[in-house]
Amino acid sequence: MKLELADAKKWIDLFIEELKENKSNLNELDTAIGDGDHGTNMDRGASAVVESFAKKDPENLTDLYKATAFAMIQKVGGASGPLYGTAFLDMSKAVKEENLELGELVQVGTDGIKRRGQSDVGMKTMIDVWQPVSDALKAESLNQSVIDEALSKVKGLVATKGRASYLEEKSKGHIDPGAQSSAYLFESLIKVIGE
Amino acid sequence: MKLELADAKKWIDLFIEELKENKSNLNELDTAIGDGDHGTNMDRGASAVVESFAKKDPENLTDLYKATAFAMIQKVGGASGPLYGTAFLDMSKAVKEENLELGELVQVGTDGIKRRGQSDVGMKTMIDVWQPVSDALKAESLNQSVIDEALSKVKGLVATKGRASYLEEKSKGHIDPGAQSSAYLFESLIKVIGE
Amino acid sequence: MKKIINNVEDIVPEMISGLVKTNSDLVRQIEGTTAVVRNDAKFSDNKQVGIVSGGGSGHEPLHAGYVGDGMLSAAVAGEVFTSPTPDQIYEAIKAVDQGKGVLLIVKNYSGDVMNFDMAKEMAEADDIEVQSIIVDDDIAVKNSEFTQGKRGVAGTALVEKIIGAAARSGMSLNDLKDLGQKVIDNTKTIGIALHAATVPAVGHPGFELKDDEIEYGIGIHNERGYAVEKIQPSKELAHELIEKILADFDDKSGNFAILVNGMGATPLMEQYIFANDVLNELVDKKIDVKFSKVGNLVTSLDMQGISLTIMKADSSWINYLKEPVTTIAW
Amino acid sequence: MKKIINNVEDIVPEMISGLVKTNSDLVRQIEGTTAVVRNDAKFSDNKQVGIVSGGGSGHEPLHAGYVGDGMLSAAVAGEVFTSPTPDQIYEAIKAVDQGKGVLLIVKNYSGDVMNFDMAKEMAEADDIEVQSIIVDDDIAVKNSEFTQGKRGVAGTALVEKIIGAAARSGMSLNDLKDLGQKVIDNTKTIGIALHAATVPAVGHPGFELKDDEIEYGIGIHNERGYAVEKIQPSKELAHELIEKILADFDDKSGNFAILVNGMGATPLMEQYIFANDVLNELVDKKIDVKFSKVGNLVTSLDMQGISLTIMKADSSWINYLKEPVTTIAW
Ligand SMILES: Nc1ncnc2c1ncn2[C@@H]1O[C@H](COP(=O)(O)OP(=O)(O)O)[C@@H](O)[C@H]1O
Ligand SMILES: Nc1ncnc2c1ncn2[C@@H]1O[C@H](COP(=O)(O)OP(=O)(O)O)[C@@H](O)[C@H]1O
Ligand SMILES: [Mg+2]
Ligand SMILES: [Mg+2]
Ligand SMILES: [Mg+2]
Ligand SMILES: [Mg+2]
Repeated sequence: MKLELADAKKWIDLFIEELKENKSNLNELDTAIGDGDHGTNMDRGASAVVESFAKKDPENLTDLYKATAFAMIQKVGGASGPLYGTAFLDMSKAVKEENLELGELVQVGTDGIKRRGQSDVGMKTMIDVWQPVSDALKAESLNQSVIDEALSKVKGLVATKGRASYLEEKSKGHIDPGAQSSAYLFESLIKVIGE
Repeated sequence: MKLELADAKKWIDLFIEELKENKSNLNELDTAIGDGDHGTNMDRGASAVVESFAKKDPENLTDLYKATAFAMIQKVGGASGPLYGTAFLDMSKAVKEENLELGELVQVGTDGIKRRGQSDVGMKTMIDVWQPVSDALKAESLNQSVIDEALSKVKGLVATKGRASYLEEKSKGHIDPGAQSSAYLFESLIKVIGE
Repeated sequence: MKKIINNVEDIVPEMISGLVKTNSDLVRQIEGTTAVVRNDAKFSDNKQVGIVSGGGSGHEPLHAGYVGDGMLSAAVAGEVFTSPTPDQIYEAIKAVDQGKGVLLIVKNYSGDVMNFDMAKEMAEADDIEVQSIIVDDDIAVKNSEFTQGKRGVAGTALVEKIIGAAARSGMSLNDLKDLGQKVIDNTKTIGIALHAATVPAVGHPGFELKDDEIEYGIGIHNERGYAVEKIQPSKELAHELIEKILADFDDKSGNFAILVNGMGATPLMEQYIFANDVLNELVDKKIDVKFSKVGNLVTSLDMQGISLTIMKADSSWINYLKEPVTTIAW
Repeated sequence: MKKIINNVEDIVPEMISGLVKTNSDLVRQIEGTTAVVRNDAKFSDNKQVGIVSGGGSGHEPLHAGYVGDGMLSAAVAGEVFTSPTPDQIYEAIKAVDQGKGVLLIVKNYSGDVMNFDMAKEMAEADDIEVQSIIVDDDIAVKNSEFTQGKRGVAGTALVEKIIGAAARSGMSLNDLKDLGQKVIDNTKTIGIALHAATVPAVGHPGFELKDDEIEYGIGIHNERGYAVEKIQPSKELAHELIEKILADFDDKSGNFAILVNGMGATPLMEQYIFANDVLNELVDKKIDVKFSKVGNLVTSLDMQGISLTIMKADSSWINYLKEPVTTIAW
């Protein structure tokens, strides 16, 4: 399946809402194994996306993902800004020629994160949500339990990238904040496309 | 009456003992209306006097008071170092020619403090013990109640010299630490000469 | 939490504004950013490789305090403990490029590395030659496949000093990058905390220590360290840190430089006492210290604590460290 | 109490030893004292009036951090919060006299005044010409017959800077004394505390403030101030202090200099935010600030707080303030 502009816009809008609602939750997760700002960072990005859309309504998918990317890149900072920013920027570039299948599209975003973060699955980062979601979308089988499972797997991992990695073994038993914000992203997607 | 060397030495020794015993008491008094170090300061001076006597036993009254003065000046610092130091230095100079009457001698010390501190009675300082003691000695009537009365008067005063003066009205109701250490000095004297 | 601030969201712009207003002869702010650039006369007189650093705020005087003749050309301030964004770094790169390229000095945190990387890509698209070095002097974290790698901490100030002096002397971009990497490889730091920092947006200390406890091996963002232990006399603390750091140097001959760094709320008095103990022990160990520096150079908000940096230094580095600079805070 | 120290009695000698060891190109210690004297080459090259300051320790970098070309010739450190003794001051006077006399810069505390006075008498007996000026910039204490007079606080650093620069330029002892008195008369400071300092020998903070309280008008030895109130945003704090200080200046035209001073445990971040608010309000009030300085210049151990100094300054004073110096900490 492919997302058309209206639905894609709805997806991002819902994500923004989730980020605003869960700011302190994400901060708490980041306090446990990071530096306590992931909620604040993503909230700043969310506000920037809203502002960007208000200034100029995206006219096509490229615009939509690009505006999202730029807002994240320019306002989030930290690790998550360039990571989400790169994911959406690469997705924006990918849909310039033709609208991709959702699974392909999210895989492009996932690959962008891997490239930017020099990281891969199993390192207890947002990738551990993005990759299984990409796979499920490609198999047209994305549902809540895919996300839940991904999160519970993440919880058991020892971090080897990002701030949480300094804690080594002690990072186990905590949900990675970037994985959680990514879970909000794809839960928003499910709300748009159904399970 | 006049003090001979042995008794004068006993006087200073007893004073030293009092200072060592009452270090934290003097610090407490100074914490209330000053900066909390009068006990530590006088204790440092006391140790210096002991050291000086150990190095060279004073051979006459001039030596005795001078050694006491130098130890105070060189080791106490703060306000009390120059004040006690000047008092004993002036007393040392005064007995160089002839041994003075005790009342005269202590008045010389008191005047030294007034000159050095540019202060006088009624300012809630050590002078409010030294002056009444000088007067009593001159009248051959020094006893514990002279000292007790002086201290209780001091308590009621508002400080206009020294650190306690920054507290203005709030300095009332506290014993001035320098007045208290001076009380120890003259209680030691009473132990030597009797009431 | 008691802090002298207005709104939490305005901390960084207000801080930068205060810094620039009180030092307008030295630095200026790039409009629309929290990047600070050299504003002194010598900047345009002496064309050199631009040196840009930056990172999350809360480590003052790092980095803006080190902008000036002989040190940084520009510094980019992110939110508290959060890397600045690429567009701000990009503006700083553009502002200091004098046709000889720009070197980025980046502390090893994923956010910093990625944001500076993106800025580098943006500047390269403008045909500006950009290189970067990653400072990772904190040996409390072991560099292994299991972590992000060692963190960049107080040693960063020494790297900025050496690179800044070398750049002023006319060294080329590539040589500066090589020099920077060599300096970083020979710079090792370890820190202790007596009390954690309070991030303004969080409102309480990052972790709790008992009234007689210290934490060994902390980072500059309230990252916890490798051990919590009873506080010891300064001599013993110095001994512990020296042993840990020297174990990491194979060759203990030659010249060394040290930095005793206060974490923000530790009085200079304690820093000098600690420095005295460090130097006494290094003399005993026949380590030849040719340069030493003491002060709040790389802080962590109001953290109470101290870090020790030891650098095995070429004699030219010692000279670079000693050269006078015109900055707010070196 | 958690402090990075060894024995409480050794704090001052160990601190001075650390400071001298890490800055041996700038300063040396006079044997048997805790006095620190210039050790740079220019000291013997340029004969000038010697400038000696000092006082109790715990205010670092004051005074030893300001010894160097263009500022102090020597600094004498007493025990924590306790005036140094006359013999130490006397040694410092002798060490810096170059035949042109010596000016003593003394903070207005009875101990300091008396000990410096005795040292002056000792030096005069050696035929050294000595004058002194008494800094009393703290307007939180009213100078009246009911007190010792105003205290000497953060403004002391500005006085030392101006007098040091003037002395370097060859000004005579008597002119320096006159200049110093004029500067002092035009320098006004007021400070606030968020948390009191802990004197090492005492072991607990000098007074307690609640988690939302600050104290206005504190001194630099834990002396309490004129009011305890709820903490306000930085803007309001700046407003309160500015109003108090400006009320003390009759003439608000001409040039001004300001100093925003951290009390020891207050991060630079907060100091710059506060400085930003101060300068914004002074612009609104059309006060023409020609020089500003921000930092931990005159501290009170680990006190958390800040002070504001405003000086109405002749234009020559502004130049003296801006002249470069070679000291550890200016
Ligand atoms: N190298 C990396 N690759 C992939 N994801 C990463 C990497 N580094 C960090 N992250 C993600 O970023 C999240 C942290 O984001 P955030 O707290 O906003 O930034 P910072 O760590 O700079 O404070 C982590 O939870 C993790 O999911
Ligand atoms: N100007 C003065 N004249 C007389 N006595 C004074 C004067 N200033 C201070 N004192 C005495 O000194 C005492 C304080 O001594 P101390 O605590 O040792 O010094 P400091 O005040 O420097 O800490 C006061 O209690 C008071 O008795
Ligand atoms: Mg984070
Ligand atoms: Mg006292
Ligand atoms: Mg962060
Ligand atoms: Mg004292």
